[in-house]
Amino acid sequence: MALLEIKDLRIEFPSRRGTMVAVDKVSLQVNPGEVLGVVGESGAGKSTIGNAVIGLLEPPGRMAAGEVYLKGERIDNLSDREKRKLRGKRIGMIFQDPLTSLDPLQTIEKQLVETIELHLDVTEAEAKDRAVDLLRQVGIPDPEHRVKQYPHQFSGGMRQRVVIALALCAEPEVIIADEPTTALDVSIQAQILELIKKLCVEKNVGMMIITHDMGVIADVTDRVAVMYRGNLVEEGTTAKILGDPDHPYTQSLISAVPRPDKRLDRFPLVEYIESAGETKKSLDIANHWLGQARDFGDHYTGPLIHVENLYMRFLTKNSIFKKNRSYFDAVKDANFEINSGEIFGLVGESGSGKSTIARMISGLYTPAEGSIYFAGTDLTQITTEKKRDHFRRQMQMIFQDPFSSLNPRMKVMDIIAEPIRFHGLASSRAETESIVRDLLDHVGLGVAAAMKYPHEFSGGQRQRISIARALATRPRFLICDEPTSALDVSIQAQILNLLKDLQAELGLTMLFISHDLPVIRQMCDKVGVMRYGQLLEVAETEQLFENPQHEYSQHLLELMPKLTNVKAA
Amino acid sequence: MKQALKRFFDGDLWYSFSHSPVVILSAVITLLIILSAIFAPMIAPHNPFDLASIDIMDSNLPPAWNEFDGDMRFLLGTDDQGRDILSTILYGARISLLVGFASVAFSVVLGVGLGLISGYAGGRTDTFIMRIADVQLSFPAILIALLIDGVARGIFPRDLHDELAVYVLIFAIGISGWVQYARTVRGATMVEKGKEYVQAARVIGIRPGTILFRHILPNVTGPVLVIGTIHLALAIITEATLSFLGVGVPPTTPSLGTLIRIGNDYLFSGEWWISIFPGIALILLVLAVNLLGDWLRDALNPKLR
Amino acid sequence: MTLFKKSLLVAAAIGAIAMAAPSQAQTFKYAFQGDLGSLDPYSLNETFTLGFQGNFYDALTAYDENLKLIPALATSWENPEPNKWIFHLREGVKFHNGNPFTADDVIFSWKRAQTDGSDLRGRAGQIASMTKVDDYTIEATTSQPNAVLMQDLTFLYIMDKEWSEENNTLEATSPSDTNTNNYANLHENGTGPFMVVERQPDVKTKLVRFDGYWKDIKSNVKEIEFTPIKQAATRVAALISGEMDLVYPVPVQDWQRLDEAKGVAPLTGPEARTIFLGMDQERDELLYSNIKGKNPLKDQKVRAAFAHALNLDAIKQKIMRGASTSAGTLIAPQINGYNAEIAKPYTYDPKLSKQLLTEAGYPDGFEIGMDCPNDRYVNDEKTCQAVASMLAKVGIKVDLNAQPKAKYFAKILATGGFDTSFYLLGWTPGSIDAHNAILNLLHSVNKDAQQGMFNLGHYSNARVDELTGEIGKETDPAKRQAMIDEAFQIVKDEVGYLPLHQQPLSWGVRDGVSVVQRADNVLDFRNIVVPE
Amino acid sequence: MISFIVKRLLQSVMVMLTVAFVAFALFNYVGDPISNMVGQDTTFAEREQLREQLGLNDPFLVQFGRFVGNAVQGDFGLSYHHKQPVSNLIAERMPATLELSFISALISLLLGIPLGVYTALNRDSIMTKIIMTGSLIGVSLPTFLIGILMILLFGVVWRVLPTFGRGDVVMLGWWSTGLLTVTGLKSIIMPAFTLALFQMTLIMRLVRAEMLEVLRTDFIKFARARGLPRRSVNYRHALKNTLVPVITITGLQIGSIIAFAIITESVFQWPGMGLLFIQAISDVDIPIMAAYLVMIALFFVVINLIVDILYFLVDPRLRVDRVSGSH
Repeated sequence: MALLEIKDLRIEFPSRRGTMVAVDKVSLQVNPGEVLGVVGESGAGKSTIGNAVIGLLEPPGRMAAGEVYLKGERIDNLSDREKRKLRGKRIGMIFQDPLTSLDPLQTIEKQLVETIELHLDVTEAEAKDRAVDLLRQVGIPDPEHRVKQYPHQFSGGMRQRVVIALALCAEPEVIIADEPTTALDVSIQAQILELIKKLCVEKNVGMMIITHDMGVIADVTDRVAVMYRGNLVEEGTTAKILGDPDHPYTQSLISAVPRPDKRLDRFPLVEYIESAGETKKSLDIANHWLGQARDFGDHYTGPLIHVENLYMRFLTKNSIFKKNRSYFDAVKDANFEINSGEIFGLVGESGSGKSTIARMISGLYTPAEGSIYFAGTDLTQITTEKKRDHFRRQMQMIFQDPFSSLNPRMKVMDIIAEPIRFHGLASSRAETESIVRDLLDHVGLGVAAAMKYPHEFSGGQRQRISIARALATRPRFLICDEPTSALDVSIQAQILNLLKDLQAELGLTMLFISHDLPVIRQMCDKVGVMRYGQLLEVAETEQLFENPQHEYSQHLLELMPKLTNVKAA
Repeated sequence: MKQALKRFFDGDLWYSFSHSPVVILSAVITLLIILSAIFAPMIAPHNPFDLASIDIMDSNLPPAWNEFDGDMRFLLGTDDQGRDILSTILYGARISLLVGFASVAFSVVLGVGLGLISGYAGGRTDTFIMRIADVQLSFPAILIALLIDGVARGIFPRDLHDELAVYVLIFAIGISGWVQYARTVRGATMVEKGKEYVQAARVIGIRPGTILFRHILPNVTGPVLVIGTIHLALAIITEATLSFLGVGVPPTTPSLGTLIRIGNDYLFSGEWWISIFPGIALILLVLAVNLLGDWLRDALNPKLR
Repeated sequence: MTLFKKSLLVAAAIGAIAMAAPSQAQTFKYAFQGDLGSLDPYSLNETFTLGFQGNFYDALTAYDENLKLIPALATSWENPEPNKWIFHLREGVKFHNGNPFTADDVIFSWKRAQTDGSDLRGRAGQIASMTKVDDYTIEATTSQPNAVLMQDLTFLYIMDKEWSEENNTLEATSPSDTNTNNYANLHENGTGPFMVVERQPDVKTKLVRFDGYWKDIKSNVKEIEFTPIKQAATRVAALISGEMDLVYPVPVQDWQRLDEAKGVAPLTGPEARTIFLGMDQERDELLYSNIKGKNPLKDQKVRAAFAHALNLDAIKQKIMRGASTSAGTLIAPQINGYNAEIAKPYTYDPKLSKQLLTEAGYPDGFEIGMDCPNDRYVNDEKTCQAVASMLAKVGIKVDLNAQPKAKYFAKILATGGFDTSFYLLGWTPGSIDAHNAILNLLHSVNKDAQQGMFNLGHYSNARVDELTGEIGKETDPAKRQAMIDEAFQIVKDEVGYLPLHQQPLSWGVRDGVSVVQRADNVLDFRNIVVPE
Repeated sequence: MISFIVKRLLQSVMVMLTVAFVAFALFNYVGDPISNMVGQDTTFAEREQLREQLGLNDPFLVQFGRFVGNAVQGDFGLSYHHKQPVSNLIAERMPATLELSFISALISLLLGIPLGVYTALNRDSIMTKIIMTGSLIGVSLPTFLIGILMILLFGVVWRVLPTFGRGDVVMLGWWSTGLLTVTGLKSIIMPAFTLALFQMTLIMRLVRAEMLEVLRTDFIKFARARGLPRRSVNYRHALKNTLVPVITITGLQIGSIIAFAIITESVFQWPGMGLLFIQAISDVDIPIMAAYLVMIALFFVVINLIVDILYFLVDPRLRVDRVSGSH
């Protein structure tokens, strides 16, 4: 008998514009000791399933049809009170963001003890002992001491361990983990996944992991259910789904996952989804505005970017007295070069300083020490805004978050036209507008997009707008700061393809920043590995992946999800 | 334009508006009062500000329906100078609304400006502006208004006083309100400043001033609108309160608050209509504006939808 | 924690005692709109303060219920020569602390009233020298004959020399005092019928009966509690709700309410204060006017036009609810020197007014700025508004500036450079004699000689100036009256001022309580009788 | 922590100096104090002499310097009107104002917080709508009118509550309290409610808004996912987190309660500092006005400090030296 069984689930979100069906006709089973992965892209309805099972659907969402059984016992029609008794006691839940999942005002002990006492018939002393024990089980060092601390005193990974401990408190039979590692760095992610897997086997609980990350699926799940737009399109063992998927959606989804093992020219696109047709329209670059005037007047032939002894410091504690101030070195002594026409990658975990370097080059931060040469000119020595504008025009940046990188109050036309107007690149309003339209066309959005506002577009489309804006100054150097990490994998493939094409057409030089090693492998010619503000190793991409020199590079590569059994594209 | 209208009527704001009778009623009342205030000279039966037209012998007449002294010329009765209450309410609402709107506008301009600068510049500028805000906070609105009124009367020549009274009120109420806007906008600016669209603008080379006004300002107006609505109600009440303390518009051109204060003297003597009718007008106006502000707060807060 | 509990217990005990204390005495509670400035009798020359102090202090002379001069600490006086005075003092009078009252106390008081902080230097200064003849006789000289000396002395209270010396209060209380805690400011030791036992400025003042008072008085009150209540509505409410035995002033419009309410009634009467309008007749160009280059108010016709435009009867009926007396001259009937013939108001005749304006060259009228207090006199601001409205009907556009008295006086008095062209003012001659009004209001302005200091519009007539001096010296009543009449008639003919009315005294009293309402608005405790 | 308090105190001193300076700069224009200190017969030479003695003819900076020099020694000079040391007057009046403010703060908190919680937890109930709209009516009328109407009803028509003053007071040392006598307690009801009305509405709305926000956070969702009972989720977790931001605003509100007491005190003839101040304005009693403004600033500063310390106590995140995320 299955531990948790979901039959013909249908979840609806009624609204004034009609009823939105988030999940329809979904049937799933979780067996003891088994990890079931539910995978899908955003909007597939996978999270609502988890919420529906524990009875915490956000209003106005409701279960319109279907049944949920726990050990053969129907639970979806229980009263609120009875459902509450199940939560935590028999079904545990782990959420995505460990930073916000814990009550900031109470100690870990209080939160644990409260939950333990609620579900188990124990004395307070026993509950406290159990709390410490749980922390030990989830791998928190020195649990006797740390149990007295507050959440903010734990790092993100440690907090997720605490969250897991809380979910395990009452030894539930089923654990539902909703994107449990998405907010974590690769190395932490690996540890948490390992922990989950271990607990699952040891305690013989059934686990449902909801994720968008094929790497996670490949690493921990036994079986996988693939969701697409509220429907279950395919279910099977992990090996089967990854290696030999039946459904065309699954096939294209898996093929769109960047491959860590070898470099491809272009990403295979997910053809199943409608927006896949939005590729760029071809444009005769040489005769177009974009292709013209690419002579920047310096005839410089050396490396376009040359970074020398770069340092960046942030003040962490201010004081009137100099000696009491303390600083955090975000970047320490970075040195590298980027040749014209090259894509240079920077890889590292969060806080490693890779974005800080990008911001220093683009002029958002002023370096504490060191020089940045752009086409032979030291940018740090430029004093007037006017002179700086000359270089600003030549380098542009694409940001990570497609939702915040466009001003929500401006029309797409104005967003893209702004750099053209500011740098005086067009002689008339009509010319500007026609250039914007061409750019939109070129990034695959179509002319009609110009009169709309950013919120009318999806994440991938917005990132195209960002790219169009970056191209609008006719730059020769493009900085991409995690341009696809907020996107679904199928969209990511489109955007990366677009960037590759543009780079080739316009001969752009790029600095490409990512935490995702497979993406780096697909995109970059040369890679720098960063940790704690230090650039540890710079190497040709293939060389790095085949033969990493630095210990940390080796470590990172080891942690990289292998997807070994994935069917070759 | 057509498209914008269509989008508006399709939007959530209009939906939540059109589905809440209380909010619609509030909007109608507010609009009615504002319109009748604007067109007071056309719709009011008398001109209470024209001294030559009022007769002391008509003073303290009860509402027209009073069987003994009611006078059909004066629907809601007259005040102690023989002014028609209805007309005076209409004209008074004009002044109350003028003071309300103008002082809110003043605080908004000052507060939003300083908030933007403070939030965007950070560092010493920020500290400096926020310390000024602290000082400002330790002078509550009423105290500021009392002091400023005193000062203005001291500084400006006498023949300007009557015209100045309204401006003094606007300035005094306005200056005490900016801190809230500044703090809110500062917070919002600090959030917006970190957003990538601002960094994109900086990478392009756009100058701070332009970034502040073209990029950040439109994105921090939501909370300003909400505070502004509630502040409008507060400003109108403050004006009324100040008139109680003897600081306010001249009695020859009374605002709603001044009228209530005048009527206050006649509450015991049974001439209730002098203060109660303007009081009702004030409650209706302020309540409607507050309800609108409430609704706007919820409707504009994406998290509460 | 325990400490806190303990103190709570103690506090509760104290509370219980306080609550248990029965009120045995007949207590009289009353409220006025303000508080007295100080207990020190020389710190403020203001009627309410002096009137209140008269309940615990006595002067050499006093007013009776009808403002008639009666002997007090002086049993009699003589004026053997024009500038020489002899006072015979009352024997057997005791101060509240038991000290006997003697001539030394009088001389000490006269001297103390002339110290730097004193606000009664004007009154005390009338006497140039004072010498003790014996313990109960004093000889005084004045620098010139003085017809109203005895009136001026009614408010010059006598303090105890020994007590003052013991408590080191040899000078009058003044804010600039270096002796920061002038004992007399919060304590008293008078000879009056009541003693102050508790004094919280602006909050509460409690007095009890002084058993050793030298005179038999009507009052049966044992204890008096005085509370200033600024807001008229609150004050009236306190009376109606039964918390007060007497409150004043009561807004005139509330009389009817008091009449209808159970257990209370309004007590009204004419006050000796005359309210009038003054006009700038000096400047060559009005301050706040659209007429440039000349001053219309210098033209008698214009002033007369103003006078005839004012409907005093309407003001009386509507603003003052019939409680005032319309006036044609600057002194009230209670004032020595009043003449009913001259006091007839100007006729209300807007047509004549229009015609006069046309004759004067202003057929369409003109603009004028008007200054008005809004917390000084009965319905002052409302009166000004009514005046503005009446003048508007003959074409005079009045720009009214009504302010609290502090700002108002700062602006219009000499200290503010007489910054006004049209104003409302009230005047009660402190000596209850016409001379005081003539000197202050009618005499040409002379800062050095302190003449015409409240003649804010600079009305000036040589004959009036001459008469002023004569009236001050003349001691023959008939001759004096003739001169007073002449002066007021001149002003009336020239329309130097626009008298409005004598405002009413307006008190609210609990039924059964008997008080005497004096025309100077002073409540004399000696006359309060409460039901047993 | 200590350095934080010291820093805060230094800033506070600056704030108070600024307040004093601004206040003083304004006093030159509020009217002529002399004409209110003397009777109408006082000669102009005498008036001028007094003006000279009071130092009113000195340059502004000299007057200000003298004021600050004396004020730091607790000496605010003599009141022009009362001819008493201002510090004594303020000390006499302070208990009345503080008791009134305290009681009305208590009322607004005791009513405002539960109502805010209730309306947040029952977002769409009819009762919530009634409370939300009803609370607005209370703040849509000027305080003075509410006060007068209350006096009219409770004092005059029904005669159940005193119409003015503090009733009987009991001295506890130098502190006079009206909270220990029946008349004192009865007297405080109307003014305290009048004063509390506005703040109560504000606090209620604030608590509601914050609570709604907190209820949407992940940790509340997680707490519910752990099966914690409604009560624990709503009160132990949600309410406690709600109160953190509420503390600041409430602190500021208590400050403005003290200032707004001016109106209430003047309507109910409540013998507090506000009444003293309003009287001082009409008397142009500059020493009292200056001292009052500085006292108000002091209250604000002290309350701010207390709020900051409370923050430290309530929010564990602030207790450790935090690394400010300046980037």
